[in-house]
Amino acid sequence: MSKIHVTTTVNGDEVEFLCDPRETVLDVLRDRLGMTGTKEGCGTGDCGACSITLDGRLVCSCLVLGVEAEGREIATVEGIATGEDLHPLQQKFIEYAALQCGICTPGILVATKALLEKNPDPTETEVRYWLAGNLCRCTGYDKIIRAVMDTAADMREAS
Amino acid sequence: MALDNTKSTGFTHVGTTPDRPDGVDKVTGRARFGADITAPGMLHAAIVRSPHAHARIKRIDTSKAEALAGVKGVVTRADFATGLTGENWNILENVMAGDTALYDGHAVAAVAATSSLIARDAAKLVVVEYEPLPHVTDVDKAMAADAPVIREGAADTSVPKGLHPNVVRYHESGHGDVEAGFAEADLVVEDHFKTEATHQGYIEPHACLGTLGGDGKGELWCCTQGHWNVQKICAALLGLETANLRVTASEIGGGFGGKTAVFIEPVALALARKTNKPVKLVMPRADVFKATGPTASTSMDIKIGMKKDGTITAAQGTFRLQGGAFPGAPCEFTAMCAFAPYALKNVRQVGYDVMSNRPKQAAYRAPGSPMAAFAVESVIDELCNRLDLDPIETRLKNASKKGTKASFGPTFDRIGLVETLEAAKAHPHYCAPLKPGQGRGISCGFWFNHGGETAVSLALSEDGTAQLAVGTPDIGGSRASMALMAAEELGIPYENIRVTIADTATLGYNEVSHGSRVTYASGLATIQAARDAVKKLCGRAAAKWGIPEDAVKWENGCAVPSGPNAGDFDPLPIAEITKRMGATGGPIVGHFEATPEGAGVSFATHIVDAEVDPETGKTSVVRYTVVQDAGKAIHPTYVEGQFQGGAAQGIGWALNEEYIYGEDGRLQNALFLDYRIPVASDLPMIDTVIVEVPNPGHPYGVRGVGETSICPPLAAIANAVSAAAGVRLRQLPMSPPRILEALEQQRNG
Amino acid sequence: MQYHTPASFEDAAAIAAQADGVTRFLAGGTDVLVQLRADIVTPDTLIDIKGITGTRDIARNPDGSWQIGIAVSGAEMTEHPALGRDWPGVVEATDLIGSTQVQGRCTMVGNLCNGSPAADAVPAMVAAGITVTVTGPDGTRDVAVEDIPTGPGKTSLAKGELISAVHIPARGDHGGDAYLRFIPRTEMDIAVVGAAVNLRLEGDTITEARVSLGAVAPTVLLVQEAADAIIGTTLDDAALAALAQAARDACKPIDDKRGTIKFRTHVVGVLAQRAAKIAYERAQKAGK
Amino acid sequence: MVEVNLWSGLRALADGKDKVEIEATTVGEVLSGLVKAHPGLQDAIDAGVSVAVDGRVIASSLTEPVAPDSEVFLMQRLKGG
Repeated sequence: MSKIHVTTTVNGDEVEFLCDPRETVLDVLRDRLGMTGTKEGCGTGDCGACSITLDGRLVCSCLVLGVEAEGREIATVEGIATGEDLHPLQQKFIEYAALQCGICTPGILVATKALLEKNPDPTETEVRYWLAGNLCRCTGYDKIIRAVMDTAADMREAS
Repeated sequence: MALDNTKSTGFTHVGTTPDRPDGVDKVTGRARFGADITAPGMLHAAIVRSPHAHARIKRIDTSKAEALAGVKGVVTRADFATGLTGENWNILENVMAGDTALYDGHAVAAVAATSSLIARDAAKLVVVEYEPLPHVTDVDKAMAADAPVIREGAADTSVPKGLHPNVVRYHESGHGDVEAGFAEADLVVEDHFKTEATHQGYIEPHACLGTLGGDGKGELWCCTQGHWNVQKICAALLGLETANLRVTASEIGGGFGGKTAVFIEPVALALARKTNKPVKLVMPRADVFKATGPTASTSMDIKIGMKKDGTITAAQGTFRLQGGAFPGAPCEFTAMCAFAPYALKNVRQVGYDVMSNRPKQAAYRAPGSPMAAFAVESVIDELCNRLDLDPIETRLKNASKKGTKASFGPTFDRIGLVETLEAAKAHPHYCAPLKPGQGRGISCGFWFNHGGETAVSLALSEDGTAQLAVGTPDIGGSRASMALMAAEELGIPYENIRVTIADTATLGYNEVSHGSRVTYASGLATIQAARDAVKKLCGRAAAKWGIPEDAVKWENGCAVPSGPNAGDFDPLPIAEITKRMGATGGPIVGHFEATPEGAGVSFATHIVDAEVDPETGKTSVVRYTVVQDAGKAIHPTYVEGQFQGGAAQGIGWALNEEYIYGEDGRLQNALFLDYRIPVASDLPMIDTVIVEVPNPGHPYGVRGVGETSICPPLAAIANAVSAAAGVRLRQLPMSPPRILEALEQQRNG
Repeated sequence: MQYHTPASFEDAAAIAAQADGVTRFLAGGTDVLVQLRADIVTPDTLIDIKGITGTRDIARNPDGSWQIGIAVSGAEMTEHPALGRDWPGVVEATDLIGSTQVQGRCTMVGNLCNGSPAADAVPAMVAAGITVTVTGPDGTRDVAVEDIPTGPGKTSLAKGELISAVHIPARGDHGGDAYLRFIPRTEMDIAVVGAAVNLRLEGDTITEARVSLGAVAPTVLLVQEAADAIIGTTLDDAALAALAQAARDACKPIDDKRGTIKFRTHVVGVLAQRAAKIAYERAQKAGK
Repeated sequence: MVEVNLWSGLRALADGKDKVEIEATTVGEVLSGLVKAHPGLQDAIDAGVSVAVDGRVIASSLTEPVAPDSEVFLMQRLKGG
């Protein structure tokens, strides 16, 4: 099966890969680029564990083909921290126990970072609906929502 | 075991809430879960599954698949061990079908290829010729005289004569005279209840990577709740020597009981053996729903008698559990948990384990207990309503306490049910005003908890830090709890303890992370191992000082003379001892290898407010409070997390989650799209109250907390719906069509 | 699977016309990729059309009507305040498709061409009177949205044809639209029932109305009887009752894993009433 | 002698009794004594049992002590999720 050459940007770095047109960005990230921080929970866009941003827009990487990434900018969980410095959301998630098993955490962090960039002062309801596509089976969401609300407040104060 | 030296107050570390040791890994994407493991030259595998609910497998033709470029091997049942018996045979039969496919999604063959796309393509080229057989998926229908027989001879000796061959186990227990008790009652309520199967719904699909050479030596990496169990079962299913298979647990993306079982690991190993290459196998989500353990579905009859003052005079329950095409539905737990919250003179419970053409049920958080609580607590609510009694006062009046003869037989030691009820009664939620259309429900719940085989090792480093190796996979932050307990005993900072989940080659056998046992049993083991290390540290100090070992005690991370008579020496810090340990007797390692048997039972009381839209039948949970006895909360934030998570899963079970089978016996909702677990916008904040009634069987009083939290929500929500809409739902899920139907029936009288 | 990125709709149509086997057009991909992954449909030819100029644009014409590019995502529509002021029902309906993540990719046209009777955007599009331009090997034609779906998963598009533009009528004075759906959760479900109402007022009286229902028949329905039930009324209780009855009479639902005939028939009336009230209120506030 | 309480489902396998007197000082002796007295109990015990001694549920350890006045209940083996 013929493969297609793709050049794209992941977390600011230019990368190239060959992929089958049936492969998704999720497949490419995990299997071709070795970036396993982005998780697969369902493969059908129902769980949000594979959330990334594509040209700044929050999407499920399982619902984007690898070939569609040509010339685009991808951001994943691996790019959230700056070197050793965690993003305030990452710090707050640890502090608030906003994760138990941690499998949904990369997707939720990518999604909430996108939310706070768009809306620095969301209501609890807005956070809950924004994250409705990120399934978490462990926490009941309580501590996740609190961590996001509190991070947003801290970031507003800091800016 | 003797628990001298117990401690309930004056903690330095226990009860604080530091960041978890694996926190940074988990928020940066660095943590390696099951599907994140790779090996050079590895192949990818895909499993061929039956599209039939029940069918004889007449022929499997793998030639086309094998001919596809990139395919390196295909396995069927012929590639596994023969001559297995008992549960090992059941597991093998479930992992790879023999001559009959027993449910939609039953594995029949597997393919390994150079890429996952090729493996998937090849799986479609495996030709399986089936002869469909009659099927049954409903528990009541599976017990009926005309039901197709799933497998003759599967019943054990517990089953009374005359029952259908699909009834494979039977439980009966209780005490007193229930008929006499019902005769004493002022009101007897008897009702029938049904619950559908639900899935544990962990977000991480099962995944593993295995190698297995012709020398019979293998390695396996997988996401599991217990890798020693995986080792044992894989060795049996593949005919290996157990010690020759080393299993390492990856990080685990949720389990809730569903990853206590083995599904794909033996398949990956069989393919690895056949191809002589590492084989990675990751389950697609649809396969997770179709072929890994949902919980049992149930059909239940409950009868309870009560006096006008609220005293329960007798209780009786019949619990029929469908657990798929194999024995194992936890009918005895359903029966034994059902009436455990209440001190009853007369009680009788009967359980049936029933086979059907569904996947083999697996444990799910307090297996069997939530369904029982749904039925029993609904009937108690109904009695309270009709007798105009307060639901908490009534439960308090009948509550089990220390000295109560439990419904399942023994006498309770110290337990915390009364304390949870009192705390619920005192909580502002219980008397908060409700809006029109809203109703409040409460329910109690019970789970036994478990100890189990446990081995840990605590090795001190030269700089006085400690490496703690435990064998129970960390599913919700247990590394933090272990480190807190080790820090407490060693008197060193929490950060100085590195906790690792060791592989099967490193420690003795550890039972799976189940039964809410990790903080209890691995915690107890950690404390004892630390005490063992401390004893050795004190010995080194004693030798240095030239005084007897028992003249040295351990305080704040230092050896000190035990009293003025022991001598006058400056405190000797841990790092001073470990720095010279090589020259003073060798490495210092604390151990624990035993089976702790003092897991304390746990009770909870939940309060929930629900709102029902009378025009659409849709229920919203608007306020939720969990009150539960934790014995002693080691890391209170993580205890709260267990309370909240159990409540959320219970809410899903109550309102939306269910296995939906078509007339053809095929599962219709094997995606998260239609297997509807709660999403963030479905839930309110979940308030928690941690009650601490110490467990006499743990040095700090810990009771497991992971499971009890899922027991009360089903009934609590049913009771809230009843209060909000005036209709009682006796079948789960309480879906909008069912509620609307109930409302209509009520209107029509 | 062959993957193509044509530069024009004409090229796309030509590729599709000449292709053998199963062809799918790719814009947002939120249905195409799910079907690919779930082994429901594996296309032999996949034609990615979002590189075509103009497909990401939202434009208001001088007459107040709108042209929406076929690859405009739900999120982009929601972020367009003027579009949302004119056609809140259409925008909200599109916004109900899937999660935030799906919103980043899904399109109205994809929702339409997937052919699901439960598609959230489609009843609102039908009620709004939206038309689409279809480009094929023999040129273009304009088609009303309600004429595109012909059954579950089926459309009236011929081989080689694809939708190349979406036209939303001018809102005009004193108009309002709304779409509501019923799902068991608060998000992430497929509609069990959907109802869209678009109407115009003169004073307090409804002078024009279109009522469209989703998930209650093999295709999304445009129900004239339901519109007639409220035209000429002030949406009083009698009109609302007649609306609900007309909606219930028009629907031909099935029993499936998501709902029952009885439930859908009842709830479609409830939602038609609730959507009509919202549309009416919006029309009252719309002014001009 | 220790009085061992059986769950009532076992009565049929223990000659109709739900209490059996066994000479035993450990959980292991309780179980072996039961099988000796009532061989019909072998399968049920092999299938996995826990023994509650004075309210404490012993899931596995055969070495746990049992006193003559201990309250002893046989239960089906506990596990969990």
